[in-house]
Amino acid sequence: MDWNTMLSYDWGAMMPEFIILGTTMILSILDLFWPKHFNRRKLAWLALTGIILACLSLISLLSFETVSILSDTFRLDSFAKAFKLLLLFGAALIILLAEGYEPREGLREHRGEFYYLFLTALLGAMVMSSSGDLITLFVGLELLSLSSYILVGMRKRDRKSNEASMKYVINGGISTAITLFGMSYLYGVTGSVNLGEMSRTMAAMTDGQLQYIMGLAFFMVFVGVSFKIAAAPFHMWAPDVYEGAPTPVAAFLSVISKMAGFVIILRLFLSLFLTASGDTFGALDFLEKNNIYIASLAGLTIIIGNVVALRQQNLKRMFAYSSIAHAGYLLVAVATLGGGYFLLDTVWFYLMAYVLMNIGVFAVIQLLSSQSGSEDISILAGMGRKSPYLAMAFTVFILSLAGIPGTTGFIGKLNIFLGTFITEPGHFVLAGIMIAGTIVSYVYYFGLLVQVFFRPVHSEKIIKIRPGLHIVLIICVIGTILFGVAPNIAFDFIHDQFGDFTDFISSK
Amino acid sequence: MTGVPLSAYLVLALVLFCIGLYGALTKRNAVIVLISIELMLNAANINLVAFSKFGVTPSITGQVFSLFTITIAAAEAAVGLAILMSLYRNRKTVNVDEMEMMKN
Amino acid sequence: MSLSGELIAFIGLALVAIVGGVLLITLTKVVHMVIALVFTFLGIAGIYMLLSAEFVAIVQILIYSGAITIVMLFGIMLTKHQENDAPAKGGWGSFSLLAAIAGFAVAVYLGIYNLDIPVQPTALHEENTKQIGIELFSKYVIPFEVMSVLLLVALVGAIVLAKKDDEEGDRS
Amino acid sequence: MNVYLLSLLVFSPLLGIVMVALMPKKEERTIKQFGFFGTLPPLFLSFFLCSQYYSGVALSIFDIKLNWIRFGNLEMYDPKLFTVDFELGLDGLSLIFILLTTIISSLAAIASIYIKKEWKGYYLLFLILEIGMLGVFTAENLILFFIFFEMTLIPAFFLIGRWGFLEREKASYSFLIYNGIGSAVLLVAILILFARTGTTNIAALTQMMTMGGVSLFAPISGSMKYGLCLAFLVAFAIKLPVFPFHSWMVRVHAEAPPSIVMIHAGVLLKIGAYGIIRFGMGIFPEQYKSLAFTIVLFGVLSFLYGAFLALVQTDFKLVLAYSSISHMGIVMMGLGALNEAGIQGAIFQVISHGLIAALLFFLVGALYERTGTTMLPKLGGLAKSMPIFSGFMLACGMASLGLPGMSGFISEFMVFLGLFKSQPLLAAIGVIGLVLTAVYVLRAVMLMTFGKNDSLIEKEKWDLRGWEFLPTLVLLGLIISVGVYPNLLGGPLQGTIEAMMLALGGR
Amino acid sequence: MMEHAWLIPIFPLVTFLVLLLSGGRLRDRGAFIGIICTLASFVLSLLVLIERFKEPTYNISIDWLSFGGTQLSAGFEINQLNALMLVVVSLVSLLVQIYSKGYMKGEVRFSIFYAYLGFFTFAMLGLVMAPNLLQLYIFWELVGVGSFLLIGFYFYKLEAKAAAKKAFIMTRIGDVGLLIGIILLFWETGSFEYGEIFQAVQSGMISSEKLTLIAILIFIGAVGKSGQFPLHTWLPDAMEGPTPVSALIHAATMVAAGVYLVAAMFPLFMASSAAMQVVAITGGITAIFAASIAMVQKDVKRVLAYSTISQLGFMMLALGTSGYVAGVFHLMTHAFFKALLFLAAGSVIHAIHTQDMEKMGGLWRKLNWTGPLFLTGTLAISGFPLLSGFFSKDEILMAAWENGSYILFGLAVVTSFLTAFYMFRLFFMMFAGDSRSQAEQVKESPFIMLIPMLALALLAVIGGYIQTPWFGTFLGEWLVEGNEALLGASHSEGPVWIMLMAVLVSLAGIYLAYMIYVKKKLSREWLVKENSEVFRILENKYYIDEIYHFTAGYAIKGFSIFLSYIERFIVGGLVSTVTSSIEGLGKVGSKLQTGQVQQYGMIAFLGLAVLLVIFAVTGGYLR
Repeated sequence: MDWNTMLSYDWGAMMPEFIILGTTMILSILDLFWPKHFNRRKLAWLALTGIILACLSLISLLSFETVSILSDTFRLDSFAKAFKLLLLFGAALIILLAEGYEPREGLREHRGEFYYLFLTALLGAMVMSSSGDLITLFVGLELLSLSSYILVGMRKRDRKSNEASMKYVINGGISTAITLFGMSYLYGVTGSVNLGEMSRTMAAMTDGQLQYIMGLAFFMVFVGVSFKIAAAPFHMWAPDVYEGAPTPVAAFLSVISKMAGFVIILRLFLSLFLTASGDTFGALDFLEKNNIYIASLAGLTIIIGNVVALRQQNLKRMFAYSSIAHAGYLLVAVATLGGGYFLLDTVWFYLMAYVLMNIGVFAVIQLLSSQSGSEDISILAGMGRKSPYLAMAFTVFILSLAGIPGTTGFIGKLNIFLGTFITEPGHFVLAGIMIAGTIVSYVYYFGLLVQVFFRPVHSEKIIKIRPGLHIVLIICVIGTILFGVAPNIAFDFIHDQFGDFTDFISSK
Repeated sequence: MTGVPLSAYLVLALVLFCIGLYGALTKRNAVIVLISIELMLNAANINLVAFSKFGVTPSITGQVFSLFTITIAAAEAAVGLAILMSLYRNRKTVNVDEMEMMKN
Repeated sequence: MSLSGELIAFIGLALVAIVGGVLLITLTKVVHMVIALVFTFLGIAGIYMLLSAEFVAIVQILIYSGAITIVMLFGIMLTKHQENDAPAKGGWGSFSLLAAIAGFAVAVYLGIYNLDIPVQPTALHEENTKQIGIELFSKYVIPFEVMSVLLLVALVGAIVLAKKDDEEGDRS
Repeated sequence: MNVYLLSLLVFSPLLGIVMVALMPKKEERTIKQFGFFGTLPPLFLSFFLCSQYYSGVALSIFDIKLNWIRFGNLEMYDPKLFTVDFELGLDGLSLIFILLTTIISSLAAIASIYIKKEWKGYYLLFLILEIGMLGVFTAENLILFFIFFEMTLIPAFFLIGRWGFLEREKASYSFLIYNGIGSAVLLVAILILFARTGTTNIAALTQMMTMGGVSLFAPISGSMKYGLCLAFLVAFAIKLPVFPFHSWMVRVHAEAPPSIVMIHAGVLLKIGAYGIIRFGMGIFPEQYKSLAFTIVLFGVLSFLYGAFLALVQTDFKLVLAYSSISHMGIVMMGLGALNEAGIQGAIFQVISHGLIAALLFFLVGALYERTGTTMLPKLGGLAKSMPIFSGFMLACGMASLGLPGMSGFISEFMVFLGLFKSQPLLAAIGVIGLVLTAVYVLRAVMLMTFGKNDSLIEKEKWDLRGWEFLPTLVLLGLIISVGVYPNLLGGPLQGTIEAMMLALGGR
Repeated sequence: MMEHAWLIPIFPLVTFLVLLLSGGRLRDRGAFIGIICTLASFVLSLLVLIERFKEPTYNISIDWLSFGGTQLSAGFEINQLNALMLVVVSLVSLLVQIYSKGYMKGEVRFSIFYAYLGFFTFAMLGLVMAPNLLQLYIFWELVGVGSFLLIGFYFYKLEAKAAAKKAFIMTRIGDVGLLIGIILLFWETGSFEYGEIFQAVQSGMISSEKLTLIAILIFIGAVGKSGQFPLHTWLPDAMEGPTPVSALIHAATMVAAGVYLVAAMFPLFMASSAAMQVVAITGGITAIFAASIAMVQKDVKRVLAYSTISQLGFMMLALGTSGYVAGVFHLMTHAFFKALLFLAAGSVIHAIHTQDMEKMGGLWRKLNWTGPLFLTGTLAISGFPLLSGFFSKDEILMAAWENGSYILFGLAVVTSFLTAFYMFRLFFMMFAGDSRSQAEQVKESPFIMLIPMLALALLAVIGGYIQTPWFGTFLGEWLVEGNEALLGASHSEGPVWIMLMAVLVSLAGIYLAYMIYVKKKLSREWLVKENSEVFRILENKYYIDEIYHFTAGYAIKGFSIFLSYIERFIVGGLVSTVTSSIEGLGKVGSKLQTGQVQQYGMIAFLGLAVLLVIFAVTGGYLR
């Protein structure tokens, strides 16, 4: 392979990644050389600019045909475009959160790193979402993981932060090992790491033993990745880590990291296991045959997330459990494969809704906890009277998380339900668990609203909102309501731009 | 040529994986936990390399993959240790089971 | 299965690796555990040799037996560890762990113990390093570059986290 | 103009919302006035619609249909597949319910004068609630219905939990959870229908379910139809509420502010009946028919259970709460009678109970405002100190126990008329409740108004006065006019009921 | 004139509304409005009656309630029976209102009282005019409310409160029976209209079992309203209301509604002999039962109340033995003399402020007008020859005899003996002998109270002459005109000895009372001592109230309490079980979250292992 072949690839398709990478470099150099007294908060705006530029370049790439570089180690298909868009959008919001982040003991001199580690993590997620190759996928995943391990431990003097980071790294290491172990088997039974090739080999596979190993690999990869999305059985780190992590990082974990997890799940499952034959006769698809496992894990995730959240007094822990539950809802869509018609757009829409509402919630939490130094739910008390607009925004997010009509959360859930019912036999049990979980979630979600509106004021301090947070809140509120009332804006966009994601697997 | 069969390598990898896992989940010292995780990654590497020779379609890819893995493992070990340092500085312990400030 | 030289080598190396692993679990002194693991890593490197992966074997020795072990030893020294790692707590927890591991192992073992993929002649051992280099710099440029970012991240992270904060002045 | 009239009606409280929202918090008087004025546009619009109806205009000209949401990417099969339109429509049944809503909302807005704090938030939520209620009764498809249905839930939760009595939070929680369960069941049923048929339009679904439509994906089997019908029934039985799903409603009645209970008992509970008629009976007539006995059974159970429990309550609000359960039992009985008399009686009962309960709770509000208690043992002899109040209370009690000449009688009579035709045995058991109703109503009302009282400190000028006469007289007037000339109400219903009966296969 | 008959009930309604809306400001002037309006009603009723003599039945109706294809209508009808009733009701009401002007003087809520009277009169007139059963039922209930309001007029008195409630609920029980009857009848005949119902009945469309059931259900309504056994207990208690109310409601109008109902539905009853039996037997039992209680009561009004019950029983007995005319006739005469009795008793109470007979006596000299008026009433009710009661009672006895129900006939005879006895016991204890009253000044009632009594006395005397064996049976002929087949003979024929025996029996009763209470030939104490058991039972009204209280009352209350336990523990328990189990699940979940990072990994791995094992076992890949 010579230079010309190298140049023959359409590297323009990687523009967003390059922009993010470049921004990271610029940030790290600036951080290194700028005088110490220089307020590094400004770097956040630079990072934001980078993300926005990346976003714009991605939008300009939307009309591109599917691009594949270097035998699929990078591919820009509709799936990648769609999810990268979300990743960038979410990351932009989180950078704004991070801009306004002022923990009690301060980030001190590490604010610069704080910002560009977000970018590297984002880069990892982006690489992951547009890779058609196990190695790239794995490297991207690890880039994301390593960045987030560090981010979680950023508040060095905070013992909770240390502990969270340690827990995160240990669990993350185990999950990586399990995933990798699974991947090694996948490589073994297919002899390739290119998803397209693997898919073809697996579809043609009729040997029972190889299929069995493939199944083992499937479960290992799935359980390993369930760490990323914080789903059962690998969900337990989430509450501790969220609690210890800086709030923007917790938001990042619950939104971007989770999204990346779903990206990898969808990439792997849809390209490999959807077409792989599920038995030696090739009569059933592998996923079709084994979706009961995912379904039970999804159900378990929903139950655990919602039920344990009932007992939480710490806001971040509560939203950790809530995010577990939401991962469960999304897994329902994965398990049922959206009934065949509602998978990718459903997951995409739900993740978008989740970005909006969850980041909004974390913005409020960050605001309040940095004011009061506590993360107990009682800091919400009396917000309704003290700062009604903030309270209203919070209410919108909570209602959306609870899936109340008029918000994006509702439309997202509705989509998932459609997928569970459309086939015969419908996944009624799973849908039942999901709906029951939703009702249980009312209890704690509305418990927060009870604090906000019914309880006497917690502290009379006026809440000062930084402009960054202002923007986040406004975007999230508008988005949550807009896509709840007129979801077709999003649906039409995704259908017009990406159709049915038909270019998912390289046809080579 | 009747060499060592693929399954032998795979079983070895499995055994090492299990040992690593056991170590990671039972050892109290965080350093050992981290190193056990390395062992687990190593086990996966054995799989990759073995499949690269004896797989369905033998190729060098498995070895390349394992190289990536080794690098990542090293990076992870470094980061893990760094985290352990900052934890140790605040808590004066490296015991995993003493990390229970946050629970329930 | 005749007792070929390859097999003997395999058995020997595998034994070294497994014994190292077992020692990791059974030894009580932390330093000893790490040393035991060095043997495992070396054993694994030998296995790589058997699998015609010389380059990987060398890397394994350099990175695992060398770098990582040293880093770990430094870690142990720096954290003024308790000499002994207390034995694992018994009881229900460890029982279920053993059961889980046993279940996992059996399930996987069932899949692989008689895995019989027809052996195809390979040329992996010929210019192994070159093959890897070609593969790496043609096909896997992107992950390779991403890997560089990853290493950068690890570097920055290690510095940020492990650095002592008290010396505020010597920020570079 | 006509096309947008309904949307205008449904969203007209927004005007009030904006006005109230723009007012500074401190302007108590203005906020209260604006809050009340906010309920007037829908009131006038509904009167206008009503006058249009009575002048012979077909209600269907008011229907509106706009493209709204398209789920999935299935255009290649059928462009209408999995679309949810914004469609509002009107028929005689919904017209009546809309009138009920607007009237009671306006009166409850007046009664909200008793609210002591945070008027701004109160009126904002109040008006949102009204939008929800109006939407529920005009929605032409299930998703839209559900959206509006939930839209009533959230404001009501806050209104109960913020402005209620002592145990308000608990009450608001049980309101939320029970209704949450109800709406969850409802949602599941709606979505199964949607997923299997690709539409949620009520008319289209009715067509498909009764005539046997084509299913693109997976068919809806007979037993699933039963399940769906049952799900609708359960969902709305919780809302209604029917024994044994009633305990939330007791708490709400006891703890919510009286003005909100006026809305709640007056309109919100009625959504349950509306839903059963529209969806249970409307979409699944076959299945509904075979479930009729169960429906009546639960109706009778509620009727008697509520009556018996009302007999031993010491809090007047609880008496009213159980009486509501009892009266909703009558609705179920009527709906299960499967004949014109029963169904029309049930609808009458819905309206009548709406009016009566609203009036009763208005009086409760007035009473609490003056005495600070609604405990029966602490009350008594009010006929002396508050003769007018007592008079109204007595009249209202009489209306509640089904005194002829008042709306309650017509409905009870028709329900039993219908029920004796179809389920004479259950009807015969049910009539015991008529006596019990008299017993508990008289007990409660007489404990309050008759006798002497030593524990209450009576003040000068305690009796109802000024503006308080407006809601009382309007409501009592409506109760009596429906009672004296029921065809007033019966007229608009004929079309709907005829259609229902046709689906149910005649008498 | 008849087309304007709808105005008859409207006038009293106007009274009600005007007085209620004026809110007591009119005070005594309220009486004038009441009286004038009722007078208008009365005059109109009289005109209607007169016109009705010449013209046929008048009927008009409008659509009232439609459902499905059915149209229910509202309207009014003027036939012989209700034309007569209109006059009786409006007359008695008018007289009572005039009387009340004096009796209620000084009452604070004077005009409210008139408002209530107006409402009651309206309801009663409406009831009488109803052309169909539904409308009848509507006014039937309204009558109940009117009586409820009037009985509970002294709302601050606990007894009045209890009595009002009791009256309403006991009659309600009957009403429910009536309602069911009406509904069943509707489904059988497809109509509520009398005419159509009777046609259907005659055509034999309805099976006899159904017919009997319906008739009995309707009769239950009558039982409730007319205070027949076993739903009679409210009536004596209802005496807690002001005395004019007792005269109006519990003598002439409301209690007569039950009889009116049976009379109005007579063709239906005729079609079912079993139902007739039931009516007659209930009537007979009630008659003797109430009479026996009346013998020992000490409260003037209670004696009169039981006497009313007894007389109503008489009427029922008459109707049950096909004595349509006899029943209606007695209804009319009873209205007059019982109203008279009540008003006179009220006059006495007004004078000496007590209702206890033991505290009266010797009033004959002091109350120069009231005494003779009371005596007139007493004689009339006792069946003293040539007074109105004599004729109507005679007619009843004849009817019973003619019908061949000799046992009932015997009962009736005994009852008329008892009637004469207890009425004269009452009279003698009040007016004869020495004064036992503490009241110093016993003043005769004002003129305005005497006028109505005089009018009633006149009617009580002459009222019987419209239907006598000697001077023609004008009433009967008119009543059954055109409907002979339906209603039976206009006059009951019987042996002459019956009339003689009736006279003898009542005279015997009077004599016995005279001997005991005036001459004291028979010591009362001795009587009581000899029959102490019997006396105790009678004094306690056969313990019916207690039985009800301990059975139905306790049963309902007990069941309610039982249900409230169910509510709390089963319904509530179910909910709390669900919630607590969810919370418990949460607790377990958060317990598992020990903070031990290795445990997290272990659980994850455990999950993986479980998945793999299940997959290995059930996957079916390995053979």
